Amino acid sequence: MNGRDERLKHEHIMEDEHTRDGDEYSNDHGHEHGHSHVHEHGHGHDTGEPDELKSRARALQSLLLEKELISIEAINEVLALFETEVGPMNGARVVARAWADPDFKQLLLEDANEALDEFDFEIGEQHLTVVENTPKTHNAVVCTLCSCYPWSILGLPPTWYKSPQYRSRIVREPRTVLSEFGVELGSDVEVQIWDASSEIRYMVLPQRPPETDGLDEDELVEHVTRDAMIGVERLGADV
Amino acid sequence: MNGRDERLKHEHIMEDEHTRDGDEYSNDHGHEHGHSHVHEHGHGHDTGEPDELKSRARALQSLLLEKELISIEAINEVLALFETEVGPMNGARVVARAWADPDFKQLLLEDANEALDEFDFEIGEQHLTVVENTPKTHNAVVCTLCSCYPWSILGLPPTWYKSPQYRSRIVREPRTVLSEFGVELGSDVEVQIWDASSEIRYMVLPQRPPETDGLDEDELVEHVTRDAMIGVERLGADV
Amino acid sequence: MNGVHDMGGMHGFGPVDVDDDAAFHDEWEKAVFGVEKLLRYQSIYGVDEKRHALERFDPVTYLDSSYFERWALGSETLLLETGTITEDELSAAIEAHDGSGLFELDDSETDRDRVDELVELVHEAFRSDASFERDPVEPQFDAGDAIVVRNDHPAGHTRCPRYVRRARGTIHEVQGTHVVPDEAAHGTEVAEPLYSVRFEATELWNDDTDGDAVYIDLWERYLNPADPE
Amino acid sequence: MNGVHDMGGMHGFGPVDVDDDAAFHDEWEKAVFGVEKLLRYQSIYGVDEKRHALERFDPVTYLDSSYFERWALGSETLLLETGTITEDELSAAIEAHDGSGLFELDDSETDRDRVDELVELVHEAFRSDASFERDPVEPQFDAGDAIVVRNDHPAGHTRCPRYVRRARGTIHEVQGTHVVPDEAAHGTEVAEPLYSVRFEATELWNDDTDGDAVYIDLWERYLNPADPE
Repeated sequence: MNGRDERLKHEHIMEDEHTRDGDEYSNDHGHEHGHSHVHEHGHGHDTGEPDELKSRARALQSLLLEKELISIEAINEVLALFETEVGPMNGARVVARAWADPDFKQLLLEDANEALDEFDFEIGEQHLTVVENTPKTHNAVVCTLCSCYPWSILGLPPTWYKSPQYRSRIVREPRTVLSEFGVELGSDVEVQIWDASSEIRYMVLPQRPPETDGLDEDELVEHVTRDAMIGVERLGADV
Repeated sequence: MNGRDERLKHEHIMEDEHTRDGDEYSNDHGHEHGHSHVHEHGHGHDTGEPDELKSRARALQSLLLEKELISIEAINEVLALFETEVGPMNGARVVARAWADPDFKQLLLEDANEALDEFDFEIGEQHLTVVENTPKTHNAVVCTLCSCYPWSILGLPPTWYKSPQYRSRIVREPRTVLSEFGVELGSDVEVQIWDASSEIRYMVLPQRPPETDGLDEDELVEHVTRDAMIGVERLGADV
Repeated sequence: MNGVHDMGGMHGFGPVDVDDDAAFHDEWEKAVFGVEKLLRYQSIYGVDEKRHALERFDPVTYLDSSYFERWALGSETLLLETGTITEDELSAAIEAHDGSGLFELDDSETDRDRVDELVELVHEAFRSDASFERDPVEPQFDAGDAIVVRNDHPAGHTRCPRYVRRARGTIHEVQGTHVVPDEAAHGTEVAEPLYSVRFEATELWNDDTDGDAVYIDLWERYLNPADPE
Repeated sequence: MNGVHDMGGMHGFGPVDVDDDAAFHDEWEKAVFGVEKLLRYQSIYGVDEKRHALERFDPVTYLDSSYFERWALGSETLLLETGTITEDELSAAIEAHDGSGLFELDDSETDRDRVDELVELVHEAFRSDASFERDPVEPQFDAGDAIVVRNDHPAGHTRCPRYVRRARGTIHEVQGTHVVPDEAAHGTEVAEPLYSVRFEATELWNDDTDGDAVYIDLWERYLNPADPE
């Protein structure tokens, strides 16, 4: 109610200032809405103040280490798996095969999990549904309630995907949001948004770009982007 | 999106810390919800840090003074009027007369503004509607969208009335909120909430307490409380 | 707009701090209050523009500021937007300001006639009645009519909160013809019939309520007949 | 709960920061991510409990924290609430902590068998498929059926956002029988038919949309037949 002070409430830790360590952030972008008073979130401002929340989390981690609930080696394994095994290259491979192989494409759209059995992705598989872009349909994925994302096939979500800006707006004004990503859709294209509210994850099968005629699966992979599989980029728009 | 830093965005003022001047607040009340991590708003914490927003507002005031858009004398007149002419004593007088005079009560409930013409309140009159508590009905007033309040008859609203806690909850769980004020209503009492979304203001006419039998209007005034006229206190509950 | 200010029915704010009872906590809040009243009596901006200025704050700023902090930020916004002050003037004032509170400032250079004029505005405001009713427009609904609230989600100002949208209610009373805030907040004056509408609490919240009814004032444009022919 | 996390359709957050593209901004975020995954593979708490822990934050905390800051606060909350750690242990750790990041800490005293066990949990998690489907329950609706979303406002966890409540939609696909998050978040496992439901954008937002349709997965308990007999 009252107050601009910025502290975490916890009975035993009560430091009075903390702002984000500015130098840990690469971007500096305020959120101006065309008026002067906006609450700027702290990207890129080196305030030199301690960040209570971060140091608090670090202390918790040291406790978890002591209790052997975590181990650095195991965490490094997790991170390595997410760096080597998981990422948009998996989704790109799936899309490329669908572009190259009509039977696979049909199976992918009907039962994505069965279609994915063809691949040897070493990932904790999620229940996946793939939705197809066509000349008359554009799909995009969101999770308005938190930030669910098809990580088993696309890796970890970009920060904008997890932002209130994207989460709040893509379901109501998708064309405006897509135009912020540089995608301008004609009024003849139906825009369908998939809000991932259950444990089922959604991925977009982009259109095959016309300039990829004659390419094989390995070559096609190079034409698939993460953003196109989320649905904030449109491939093959002129097909 | 990102950030716990707490700064006002304005192109030319970019100080990096400000928290509430703790000593300006008399109450210290966190908002615990039964879990540890709540964002505490800064009542009563003397952080010793400058409060940018407040000093910014003071600077604006000095500019307005310079431009003769305000004058301290005129502001003191405003404050004096709100201290001397406006306040719950006006509402209490109205309620007392309604308790003492059935004809006045009827007029008050049918056309409060006409009824108020009987009084010589020196106030900028608002359009008022008065709603009556009965043994079977309890009314309470709120403004969920901002904090509209029948100030011409009750003075300035208490801080809790302007709080997100009251604004968010009284329309959905009024009995629970009322119990936080110490009011316990039987299931035979209908609870009606008046959300002041237009320029019409609402005031509750409380029930006359049984112990006021035989008192005249001047004596009755003493039995009327501001909270009863907002509807978070119930007078005459046993009538 | 669907903003965080539209908080009817929200969870998560915790118990009401019933002891935080005062209107003001300090001199700063009184100064903000006095300044705001004086500006409003000069009609620099209207009440709907002021409300919308607050709603336009970043959601964190809105929720993390006190009532009078929002007032202070809101009047600054509108003084800038109306051109009453300029960014340059404001930054110069911030630079030059010595930290003193309003009531400590030297007011002696203020022109006497101007002071009298401002004081007279205050008294005039207290003498006059509120004026938001306009020439009557024939209302589409009568007391007792069943209505359903439109499910509009305008980007601008509105006084139709989310919690009543799509809900069925009954016209409790026709309130006359009032200025429509949705347009007044954006500089246009239009008047329309206004209604007090009663909603059963279970219509608003199904079983997730312990109340019985909510009454709210809604303009005609927010409403459809409950059973359109 | 009607919390600020339920932000579909809200105004006021501004343009999408399309350039803020990275998954992580720094080592701290990676550490939080790794810790969280490890705790989850140990099944100390479930995904629904985790989501609800975040929703229970004070609204300002929720909106004013980054994604990984919410993760860090959420796991702390749940580790305390599950008794996995105590308040005393945590405050002692905070007192004793020297400021070093996770990857700088000395891990050498950790029991080797335990490390192997934790690493194996990671690999096992990557080998296994997600498992949230349960024995089939006969669905009440079929693809093509018209439904209307119930207008419930539960105080606890739900995956039925406000923007679809009361809206009429069409069953796009029956998704099988899935664990209901509304109960799982509070420690009870119940499974129900889950549906992909299509809503026309104008049904959700009247004219205040530039989209065409929204698809969302909704559990059977959120739905009523559109024309109940």
